[in-house]
Amino acid sequence: MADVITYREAVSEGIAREMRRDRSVVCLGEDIGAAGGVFKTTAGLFAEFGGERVWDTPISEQAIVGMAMGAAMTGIRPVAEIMFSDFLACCWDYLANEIPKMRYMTGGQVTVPLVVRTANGGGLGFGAQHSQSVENWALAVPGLKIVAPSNPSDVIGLMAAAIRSDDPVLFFEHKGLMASKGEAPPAEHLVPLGQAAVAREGGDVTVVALASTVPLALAAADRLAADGIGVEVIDLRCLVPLDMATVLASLGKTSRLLIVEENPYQGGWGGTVAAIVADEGFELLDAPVRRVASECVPLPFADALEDEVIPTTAKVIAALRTLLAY
Amino acid sequence: MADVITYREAVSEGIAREMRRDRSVVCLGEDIGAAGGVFKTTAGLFAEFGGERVWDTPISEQAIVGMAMGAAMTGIRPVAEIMFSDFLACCWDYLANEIPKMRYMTGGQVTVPLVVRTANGGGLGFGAQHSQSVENWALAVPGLKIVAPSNPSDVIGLMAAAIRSDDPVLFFEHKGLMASKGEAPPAEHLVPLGQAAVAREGGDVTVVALASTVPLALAAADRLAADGIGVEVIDLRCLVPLDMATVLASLGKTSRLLIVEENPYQGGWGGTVAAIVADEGFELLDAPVRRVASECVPLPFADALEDEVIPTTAKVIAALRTLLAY
Amino acid sequence: MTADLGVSIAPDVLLGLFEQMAVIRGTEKAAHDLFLAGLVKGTTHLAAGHEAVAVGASAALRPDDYVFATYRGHHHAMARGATPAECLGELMSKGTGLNKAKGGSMHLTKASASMLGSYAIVGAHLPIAAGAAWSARLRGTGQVAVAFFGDGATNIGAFHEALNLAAVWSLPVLFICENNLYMEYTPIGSVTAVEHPAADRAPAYRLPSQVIDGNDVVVVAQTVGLAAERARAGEGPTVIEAMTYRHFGHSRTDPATYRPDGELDEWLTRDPLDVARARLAGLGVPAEDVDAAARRAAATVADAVEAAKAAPGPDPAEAFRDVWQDGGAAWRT
Amino acid sequence: MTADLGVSIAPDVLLGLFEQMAVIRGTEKAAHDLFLAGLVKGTTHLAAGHEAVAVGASAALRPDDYVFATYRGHHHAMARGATPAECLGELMSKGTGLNKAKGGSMHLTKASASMLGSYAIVGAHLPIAAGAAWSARLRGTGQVAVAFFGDGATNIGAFHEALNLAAVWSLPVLFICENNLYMEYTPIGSVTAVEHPAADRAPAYRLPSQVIDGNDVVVVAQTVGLAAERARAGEGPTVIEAMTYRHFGHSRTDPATYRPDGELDEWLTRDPLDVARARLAGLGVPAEDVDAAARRAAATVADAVEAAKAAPGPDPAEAFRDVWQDGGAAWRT
Ligand SMILES: Cc1ncc(C[n+]2csc(CCOP(=O)(O)OP(=O)(O)O)c2C)c(N)n1
Ligand SMILES: Cc1ncc(C[n+]2csc(CCOP(=O)(O)OP(=O)(O)O)c2C)c(N)n1
Ligand SMILES: [Mg+2]
Ligand SMILES: [Mg+2]
Repeated sequence: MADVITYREAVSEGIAREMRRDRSVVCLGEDIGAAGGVFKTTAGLFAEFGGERVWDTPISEQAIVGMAMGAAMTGIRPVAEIMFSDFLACCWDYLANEIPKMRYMTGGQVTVPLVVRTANGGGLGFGAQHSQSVENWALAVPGLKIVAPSNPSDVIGLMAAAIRSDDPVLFFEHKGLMASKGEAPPAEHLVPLGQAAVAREGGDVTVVALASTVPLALAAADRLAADGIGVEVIDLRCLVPLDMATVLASLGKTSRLLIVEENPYQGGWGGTVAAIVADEGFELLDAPVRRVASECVPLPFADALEDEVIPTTAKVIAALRTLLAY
Repeated sequence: MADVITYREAVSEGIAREMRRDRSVVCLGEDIGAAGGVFKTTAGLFAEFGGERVWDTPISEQAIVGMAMGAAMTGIRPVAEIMFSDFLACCWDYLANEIPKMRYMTGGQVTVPLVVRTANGGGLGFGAQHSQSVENWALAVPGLKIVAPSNPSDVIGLMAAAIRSDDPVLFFEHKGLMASKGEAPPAEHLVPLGQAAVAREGGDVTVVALASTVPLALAAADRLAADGIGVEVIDLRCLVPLDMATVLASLGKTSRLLIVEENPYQGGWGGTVAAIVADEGFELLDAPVRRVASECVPLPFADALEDEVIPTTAKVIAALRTLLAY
Repeated sequence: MTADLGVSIAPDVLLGLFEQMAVIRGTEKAAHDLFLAGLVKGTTHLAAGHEAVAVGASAALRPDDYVFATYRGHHHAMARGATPAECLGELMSKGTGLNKAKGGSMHLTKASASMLGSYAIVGAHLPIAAGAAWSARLRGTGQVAVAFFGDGATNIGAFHEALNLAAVWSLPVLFICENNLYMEYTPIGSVTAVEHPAADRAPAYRLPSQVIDGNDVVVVAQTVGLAAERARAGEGPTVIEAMTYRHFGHSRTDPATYRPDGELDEWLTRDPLDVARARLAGLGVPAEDVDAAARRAAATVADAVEAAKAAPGPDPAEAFRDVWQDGGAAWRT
Repeated sequence: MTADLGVSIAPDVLLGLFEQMAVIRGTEKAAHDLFLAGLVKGTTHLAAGHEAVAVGASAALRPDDYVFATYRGHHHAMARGATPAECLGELMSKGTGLNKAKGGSMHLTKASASMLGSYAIVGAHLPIAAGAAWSARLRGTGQVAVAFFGDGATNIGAFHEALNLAAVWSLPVLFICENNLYMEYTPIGSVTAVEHPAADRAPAYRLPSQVIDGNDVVVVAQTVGLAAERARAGEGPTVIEAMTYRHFGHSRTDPATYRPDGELDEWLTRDPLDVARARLAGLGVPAEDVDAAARRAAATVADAVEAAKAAPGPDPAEAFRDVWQDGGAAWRT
């Protein structure tokens, strides 16, 4: 394998590593077979593993996720693709009502070890029904683990952890990051679920970010470093389990918090993080908790309008400057 | 009409008032006709308005809400019932992707004036798939107005506002409040969307509550009044529009905030409220922001277990005492 | 409807099926009474009248075949081996309940007997059952999966998606509709244009289908047996529509006033227990043997009621167990 | 497939339809070129090859009949009166765009012409169209609603729910499938057991259906006209499956390598424009009149490209308009 791979390649590589390890890992989804998926995130899997391990489905999101659930309950580890995360709405019953509750409702009799992977997020001009960041839908549902990697190495390490997890995992692959490159991790690379990464250290302010907003935060940190300001960037990696220990520890150092999330402000995960900080971290704070999130509108098509709506590096920088001036 | 009515009766009375005013108001849903609905919240409508205004549907949640949308786009004001709010997951595409985005995506060409009503919440031993508080799913989606009344008078006043609204409204009727009683409001009673009510005044601590947690908060306030503590209880009534002005004004007086919500802590609306307070209200706060929410587990069936999980008056009192002791 | 399919059932086997049905009937009646006595909370959907579908089908399946039922699923749980005491314990919120009092009446599950759950969202389990069938095929086990569902479930999207995909992939899954003529309070005929909401849709997926007498345990067993054989042979799914009737209302709060006069009485003349009795008589089984089985069933149920009543409530800590596979519920650090 | 249905179309009317199809074809080619030139962003799904379905159907409808299309909907928008300049303006993110550059290629909508939108979630608009038909019936307007959808949409739950309810309520709605043999990159035949994924499902709802030549604008117009008459007469929905083919790949990133050799060429011999030309010749319309129409169409498209290129970008404030009916986007105080 090359030393440097793209986020897109990391997805299929991450799946392939697990499929080689464990024959019970089986993929299903729309156009994921010979075509390699609409985002080419399953490229090569069909050629390597064949039609009994990589299944093309009809346009039937309920059947895709529902069947994955039934298979997961009976000895298979399915990796189901929902092409765009917006389409999770078409099978939401399985993700909200069935999969996350099965183990609990049966008093622990049944586990559902599956991964639902999906292309998430905006910035590509795909319009309001193909651009959403919908991790927050899942956050409102106890019983799902939620993963959203920001770089190729984490894609592979978290994919391994997700597929090996005996609990159901929603795995969000960000469309805007697909072409980004990073180091290819060694064999057996595994990133445990629920451990945030300190993507950059700094002493003046903490930025909590996820997936696409990690590069924005890092770019903003770079810019502020030129002014001698130390920005600590935390890449949450997962929303559940949520690594608040790392966030609160950083805040102990910086006393200032900015949360950067791509989803709309209303109902966003930043609210959950901010609420925990405003409670358990109250005494650490020297300034208001700030959030840069998307505006509370559907995502517009035109890129000029989309930029008005979603977080940008400029917005992160501006928010950091205001926060530091407090 | 009687001077005192139940919350359950208020639902059908609220709908009936609007159906009398406006012939374009039409109801559809499962078993809502002659049977009057599973919760009897449409009792009497079929008898008064007949089969051309009150339609029994098959078990087809997507068709129910999808058809309501198409009708709303073309001159009808549909009031669609989804029997239990958990089943919104079966038609989530319409509520997440279609209805809230239509007006925006078409550049204002099309409006969708509909109401989707549904029985929400737990406490009745209906188990994990019939007991959720799912307002938070909707909160993550810009473009929906979200109503959740706590008493019969508000049910009628908010129903009038919801049905007259040219924007789509999700109307959550709490199962646990159905049998509760209150004053019957006069004709033409209308409660505008987005105005919180100060359900009880007090100077020591602010409690923000919604629907089922309003009576819990009021009961806790009663108890603390005996100790000379003034608890201000704010009934949000709506999550969108969210009346933060009332919350922040109260906080200006009390400097202490407790949020009580029935949904799980993770991803709950309390996070959005807490985040706004931790930002815009930061200087008002004399103590950490606290939340009493449901535990982050599916709702268990047994009432003894359900009590462990959802907010109770005892939990609210305990949280208030800790907060006041800070 | 199909008549006898010529697969014979031995008299003693049939007597066993009769006793199983009697146990289920007795347990449903007990659940009803316990509800009225305030000892069962929440809601229940009793299956009295549907026993032959569950018992007949189970008799025709392998013990490791998977079964998926609806919120009206007590009969399926018991037919697959859940004891009346476990079921009543669950309904009565006892720590001894089948699901540790965390599921309730609508979610009875006995995974150790391959009874993989009762599902309270109409139609949701059809794709899940298809997934279990897919899994069986992937693992090469020869298992079959069976989804039982109501007539009302045939109009929801998941039904369509499951039947199509199961057909295209030729999965070993049986779709068994318990057509009891009603959804909650609305007749299925008023919301479906075809006469047989399940069977008449099968051709849309190029699937074979049969409409059968769901109150005759022998017919059910024979039909399901042949369909399971087909499925195991790789010939794909079958849709079976079993005509039956529920003796109680939809759920405990439903007096079922929407039924036309006489309809229940007419169906009571075809009570599955009486149909089985008649079959037993036809096979020469003495009435006293049948009565003895009925008495054994009654005793089983009475013991179960006592056991469930005597059982302790759930450990409060159970509320925080088993969200995750590690046994816990932690969602953050 | 049905042949000519004996409803005659006047030569000048047909020439008009030919010109409309030529305008659509030209606009689709322009969109393709503008994409390659980097002037169209995001994604587009071109309908070149499908023109006869849109134009034929529209010709058979009343101006106030409702039309609902998919993300592959440029042809429907234009057939219902959206101008090429408005459409290209939208694709090119211009303030003059049909949806003010807030919808994009997948959401073309012209409400003033009763073209009530293009929907990017497969199958979602079928219930919505049924709802518009229900509304027409409630208001007694005699309007019909038409949902156009792809072959791939026939396996999603919303299809099933919409057809059932529309049938049971006997709504004035037409379900018109544009069967172009493929979903994105996967042939429909590999995920559907019946030959005609729409038409062969109609009997499951007791609906009439027809499979027609979707490349013959006359056949489409005749078929849709008769079905619309039926619907207006209160006789309920019809399922029409129009066989056609897309000339480009699924979307701009798709080279369509999954198609067997020669398949495209074969379909190109049945290009809807050529089929219409042949029909016009048969009706005695001189070739020069047809060429003149083609030239007019080309000029219309060229003008539209220039107009769209020259148009200003959207007002940034537009991002915060029209979430709500009051024109704004405020969600809190
Ligand atoms: C998706 C969904 N919609 C509605 C309900 C409410 N509901 C529960 S049972 C029922 C009727 C089901 O009828 P049928 O499928 O015929 O089964 P039966 O109760 O007759 O056994 C309804 C509407 C539900 N549980 N799930
Ligand atoms: C619910 C849903 N699933 C998947 C997709 C992604 N998708 C877009 S177009 C398409 C293929 C649709 O095929 P078909 O219905 O035949 O229409 P065509 O593109 O051939 O016109 C798919 C899978 C989607 N938009 N919506
Ligand atoms: Mg039924
Ligand atoms: Mg197609």
